[in-house]
Amino acid sequence: MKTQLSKEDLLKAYRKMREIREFEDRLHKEFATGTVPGFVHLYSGEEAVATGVCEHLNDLDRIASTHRGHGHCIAKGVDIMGMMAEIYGKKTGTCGGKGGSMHIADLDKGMLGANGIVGAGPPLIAGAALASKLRKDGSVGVVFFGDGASNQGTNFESMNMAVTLDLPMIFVLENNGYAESTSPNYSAKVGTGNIADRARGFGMPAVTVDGNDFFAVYEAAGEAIERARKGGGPTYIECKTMRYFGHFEGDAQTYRPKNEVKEARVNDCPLNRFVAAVTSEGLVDAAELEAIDKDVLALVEKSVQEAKAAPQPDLADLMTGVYVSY
Amino acid sequence: MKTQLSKEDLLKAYRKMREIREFEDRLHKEFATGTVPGFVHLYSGEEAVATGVCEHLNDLDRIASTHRGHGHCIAKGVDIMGMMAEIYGKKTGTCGGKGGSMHIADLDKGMLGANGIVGAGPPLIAGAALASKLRKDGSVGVVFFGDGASNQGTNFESMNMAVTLDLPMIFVLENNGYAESTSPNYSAKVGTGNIADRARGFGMPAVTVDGNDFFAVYEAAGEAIERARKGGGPTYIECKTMRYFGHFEGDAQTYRPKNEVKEARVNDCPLNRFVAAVTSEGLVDAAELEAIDKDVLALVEKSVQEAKAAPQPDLADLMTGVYVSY
Amino acid sequence: MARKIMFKDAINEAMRLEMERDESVFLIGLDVAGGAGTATLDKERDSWGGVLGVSKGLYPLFPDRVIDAPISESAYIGAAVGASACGMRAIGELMFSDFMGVCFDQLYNQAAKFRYMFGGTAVTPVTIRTMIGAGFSAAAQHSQSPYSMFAHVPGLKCIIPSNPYDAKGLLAASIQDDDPCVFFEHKALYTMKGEVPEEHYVIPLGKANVVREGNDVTIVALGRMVQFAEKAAKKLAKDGIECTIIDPRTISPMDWDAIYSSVEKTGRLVVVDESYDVCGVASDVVGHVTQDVFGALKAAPQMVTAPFVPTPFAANLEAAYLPDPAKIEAAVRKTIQAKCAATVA
Amino acid sequence: MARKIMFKDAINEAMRLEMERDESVFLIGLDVAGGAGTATLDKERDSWGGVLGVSKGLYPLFPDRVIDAPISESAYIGAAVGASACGMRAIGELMFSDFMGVCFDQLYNQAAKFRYMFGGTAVTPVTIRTMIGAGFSAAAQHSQSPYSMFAHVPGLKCIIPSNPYDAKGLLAASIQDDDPCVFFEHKALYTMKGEVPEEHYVIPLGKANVVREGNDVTIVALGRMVQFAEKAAKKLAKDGIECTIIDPRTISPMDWDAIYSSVEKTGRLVVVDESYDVCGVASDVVGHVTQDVFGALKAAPQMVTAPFVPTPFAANLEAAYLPDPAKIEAAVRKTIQAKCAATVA
Ligand SMILES: Cc1ncc(C[n+]2csc(CCOP(=O)(O)OP(=O)(O)O)c2C)c(N)n1
Ligand SMILES: Cc1ncc(C[n+]2csc(CCOP(=O)(O)OP(=O)(O)O)c2C)c(N)n1
Ligand SMILES: [Mg+2]
Ligand SMILES: [Mg+2]
Repeated sequence: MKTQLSKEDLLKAYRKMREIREFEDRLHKEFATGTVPGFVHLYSGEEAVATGVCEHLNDLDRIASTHRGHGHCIAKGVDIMGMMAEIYGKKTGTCGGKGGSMHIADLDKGMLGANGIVGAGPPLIAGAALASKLRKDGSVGVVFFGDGASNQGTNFESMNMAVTLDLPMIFVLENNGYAESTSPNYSAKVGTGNIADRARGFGMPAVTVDGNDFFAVYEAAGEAIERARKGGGPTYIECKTMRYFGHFEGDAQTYRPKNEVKEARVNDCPLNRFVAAVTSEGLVDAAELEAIDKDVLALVEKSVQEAKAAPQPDLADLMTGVYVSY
Repeated sequence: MKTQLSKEDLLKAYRKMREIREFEDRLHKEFATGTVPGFVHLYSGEEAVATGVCEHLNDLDRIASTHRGHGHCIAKGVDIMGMMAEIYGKKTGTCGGKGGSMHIADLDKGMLGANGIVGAGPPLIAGAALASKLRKDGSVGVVFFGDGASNQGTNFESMNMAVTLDLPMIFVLENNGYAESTSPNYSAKVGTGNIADRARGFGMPAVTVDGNDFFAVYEAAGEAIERARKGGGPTYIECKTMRYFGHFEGDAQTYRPKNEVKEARVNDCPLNRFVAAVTSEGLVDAAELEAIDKDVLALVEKSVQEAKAAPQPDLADLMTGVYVSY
Repeated sequence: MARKIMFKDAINEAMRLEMERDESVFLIGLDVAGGAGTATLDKERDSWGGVLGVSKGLYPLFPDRVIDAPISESAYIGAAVGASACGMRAIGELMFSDFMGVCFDQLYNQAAKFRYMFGGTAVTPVTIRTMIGAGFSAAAQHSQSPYSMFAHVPGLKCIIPSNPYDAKGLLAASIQDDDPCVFFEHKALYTMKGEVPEEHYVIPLGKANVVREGNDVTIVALGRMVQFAEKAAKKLAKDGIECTIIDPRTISPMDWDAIYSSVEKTGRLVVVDESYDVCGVASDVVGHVTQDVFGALKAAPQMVTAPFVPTPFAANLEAAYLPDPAKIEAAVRKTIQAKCAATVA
Repeated sequence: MARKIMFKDAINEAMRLEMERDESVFLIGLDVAGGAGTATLDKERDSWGGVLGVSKGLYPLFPDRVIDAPISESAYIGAAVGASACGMRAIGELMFSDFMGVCFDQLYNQAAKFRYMFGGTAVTPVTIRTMIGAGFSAAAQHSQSPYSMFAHVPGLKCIIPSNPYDAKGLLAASIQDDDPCVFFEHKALYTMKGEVPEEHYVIPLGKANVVREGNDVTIVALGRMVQFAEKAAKKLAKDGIECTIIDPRTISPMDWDAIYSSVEKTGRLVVVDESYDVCGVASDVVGHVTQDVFGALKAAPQMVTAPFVPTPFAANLEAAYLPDPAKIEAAVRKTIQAKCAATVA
């Protein structure tokens, strides 16, 4: 699979993953200083999932995201400057400061929104996929959701309906081992430990992959998306991964083994694994990757500076954008 | 299995099934005369399911039912006179005439109510089962629901939660081939045709049985209920059966093959099959069953006469029974 | 004289015309074609056409765009929302509005809020059609009119037609409207006949209909209650009491101008709503009128609503539960007899 | 002087005392113990104790009765209802009231209606605890106060405490109450400190608290708005304008006696609610006061509410969105300055 990707593709994928990591790690630091408002859920550690899937998508393809949405946004091509400004609640933000971290959306990019309601995405993407099917435009819908969200009724209903209506829809389960403080070992006792088992019961192909391996995700997603584009219906992809920070910023993470993240950062980091894979096979030069790192660092730095300096929304904005007429 | 049942048990089970059949067939006739108010959904044809399950239950065990609830009520021991009066909207009805066909309940009998909301029962019975578990009283909860209801999010959520919390709960799916006019071949494309497959995906034992065979249902239910009583958690039982009348009274059933019911009544009637099984093996005398038929006919006749003659609720009842205080 | 058709046929016609005019319009719901997965549903013939036959005949015309859903309201109502956020104009049929409780999130947190949360960029032209109303011995879970809960949500529009003509024009307007619309159909009106032009037309959302004009009392009545108000008004007219009847047609947005200017003329107000007064449309209208045109009021406004109890099953209780012309008449008389005891500060 | 503790600790204490007193009381919700299925949750130690730590420490005391649920609100809120219909007294925690849309049916069609539908036989003593309120930059889906939708439902009781003392006493009363209660906790009040006796006590549901007495204007304020009203009242008192502040504490049932008798004294009314006026508590109170004690009104009542838009994220917009003491003060002054233009019929 690796070798099916051009060097350009590899560099592009790496850049996305680095952007996500840098964006989130920086927000973590900024949050600690007390300048970032609201509830912030970071995606660090899960980069291979969003990127491995979204590298197959174009702007006509739709995704729906979650409370932990920054990674999906970046992977789907939402502007980083706008995102950072949005998270700071500024007029220059993607949503003019009215949405914040949990509601970043960019419909032109096919990004139907982060979402504050666990399990809200699957029905919405079923709708996006139904629209594709009716228009016969070959686009697909992808919904990202967590192990916790996998227990929400909306999710099950949408799985069944996607099969029933033969929708071009992909369910991407980000099993990061926790829903807030609760483990899927408790909340989704499927027996095998693979939540994807449930999807097969609904009559849909389902796989479980190493979500920290960009190439594994890329391959599974590619197959599913191709099938969906050709009218082959929905697929469920479970990606086993890990979040590096707390559920939200400020979470003391008392429910976690002490060294879990530390060890994962060393042994199982999706970016490190990507770097090792592509450099060991000589597909990409380490120096090129480092250049990207530098670029991204500068970009994120700039986004924070500009976000901080940007103006707040006008007070008149309070009363606009409710209906099309006001 | 048959032989594990005493003659007394067999006669009791038969009486229940006959009561259900007679009650429903009579309502069908009465409805046609225009004297029965509201939406009425009849259970004729599905008698072996409610009876095969409820013969294992006592008043401490709880069941939740559906819009098609008369059979479950009778099987669980709700008074037939009160039920008929309720369906006629009379003061002497089980609910004083305030509930009607879709809301018959008798909490003392462990009957948590018919329900107008498809899929409302599973969470409620999960609660009943949780109560049993906390009290350690050895009781179980049983939820009946249809093939259509099997697609409701509440149902899936409850299946998962029953596994998670190890609840003494039994899911009884009455797959009668239609949800209003929609077939489960369309709305629940599980592949094998057995909706019970989904339950296994959730990590729960699941079986599919011939729902027109009292003994098959009785056996599967017995096993599941015994396991649940012993702390072995939930089970899913799919019963393939058929409804003999329309979705509701007044349904022209344009979606049904012409002879479907006619043939089933001849070849696959749960009562006929029961009679054949017990008489051919000489367990029960045909005459004893006929005596029951006569009894039941008289009982149902009486229930209709009394229901018709009974007074309407007092107008003052309009404002009572909302809260405990009024 | 124009053709007379039933309320439900007017709704059917509005859907048909919109689907003809605009390829992005589709209908999804339970049994809206009917018979899916059975031998009888072919592309020439639907079966049920919805539980009460409202969409009958549409499936053969638009076999791809009349879609039966599994009983999974969150999924299919949410899909109607999602598809509409992606350029379609979905009509989602929530059979009975009583079922809102299994799918409300997709309407009140998703459809209603997209535009605002996303900084004014989203357009979600979804229409939800759903039945309301008591009077059929359908008891507590199939007789409700929970529109005030929807009206409480900024971002949704709420439409309540009271006759066949309005039903057709308002539904067309809802489907064409770029905001999420919830269209409440009173099941007791389905067989009401009225004049309905065959051609396409729209009735603008947010404009009340003044059904009758009179100088003594303003009656604001919703949906089926409009007929009852008319009966009461006719009776009162015999005693020389002349009522204005306002049918708001949409309760969100509410046409306050029409209501306020009428109350400014009559000084008296009766609101008739078959739902509850508690946090409902009746107290909403009285509350806003009082805040905004207090000086015009000559007497205490009156609310004629269902009492604060679930809908009972028994026919006699249900009749007592519902507002009726006699109750409306009594409320009007009360506003006329009352002397304003307000003292000037 | 009595012990001062925080609002959230008062809630924790009420739950603990009820669980000690009554074996049938249990708590079910998301992460209410916290850490389920992880290595860290043992019977001696919970992890989170709820998303904001409100139930911290209860799991070690009652390991069988503090139950973490999967993220399946319909299932576990429904289970709280079902268990309560079977002799338990469940406390179901719906983390944010904003999430009502995924499980509302189990409350409004099930818990609320059992007793009536079943002819007065059912008893369903379930209590749902849930967070409300804006002010945390939590945006449109985590800042709502949708209690008027619950208040619209006969069969539910709705409780909104405004201080730690009331929180403890009202929650105890809710748990002991035999009807389904929905208990709305304003997240901005969680860290508010106040005097709370250590012993068990209850505050009866349905009784308003008169927070302050004054002869000029009646202010009805809910939850967090009570503090804001007090600030405004203090300011106004300096100008000789004396306000009565009524905290209804429960909005269903509403203590109309307390409100009506105050308005009969003052003749002026301001209602402060951080939710919407449209079909909300504010218009409900104004509507009912006007219908029932119209003669006492000396001026147009005023509503101070959020504008009819979703809760915005940006801090400056959110501040502008919320009612505040200045807006309350202005509304009070408006009722004072207004001359009653009502003419006697
Ligand atoms: C309907 C609903 N219920 C509960 C919550 C609160 N909540 C937000 S995120 C979360 C955990 C989600 O876990 P998971 O789906 O595994 O996603 P992760 O946070 O691990 O990415 C919960 C319970 C919510 N936002 N919406
Ligand atoms: C939430 C909800 N959605 C839809 C309905 C309307 N409805 C009532 S019964 C029914 C079909 C149920 O089919 P199934 O579960 O197979 O039960 P059956 O009627 O076959 O016994 C439908 C759609 C409802 N009552 N509640
Ligand atoms: Mg997770
Ligand atoms: Mg069925």
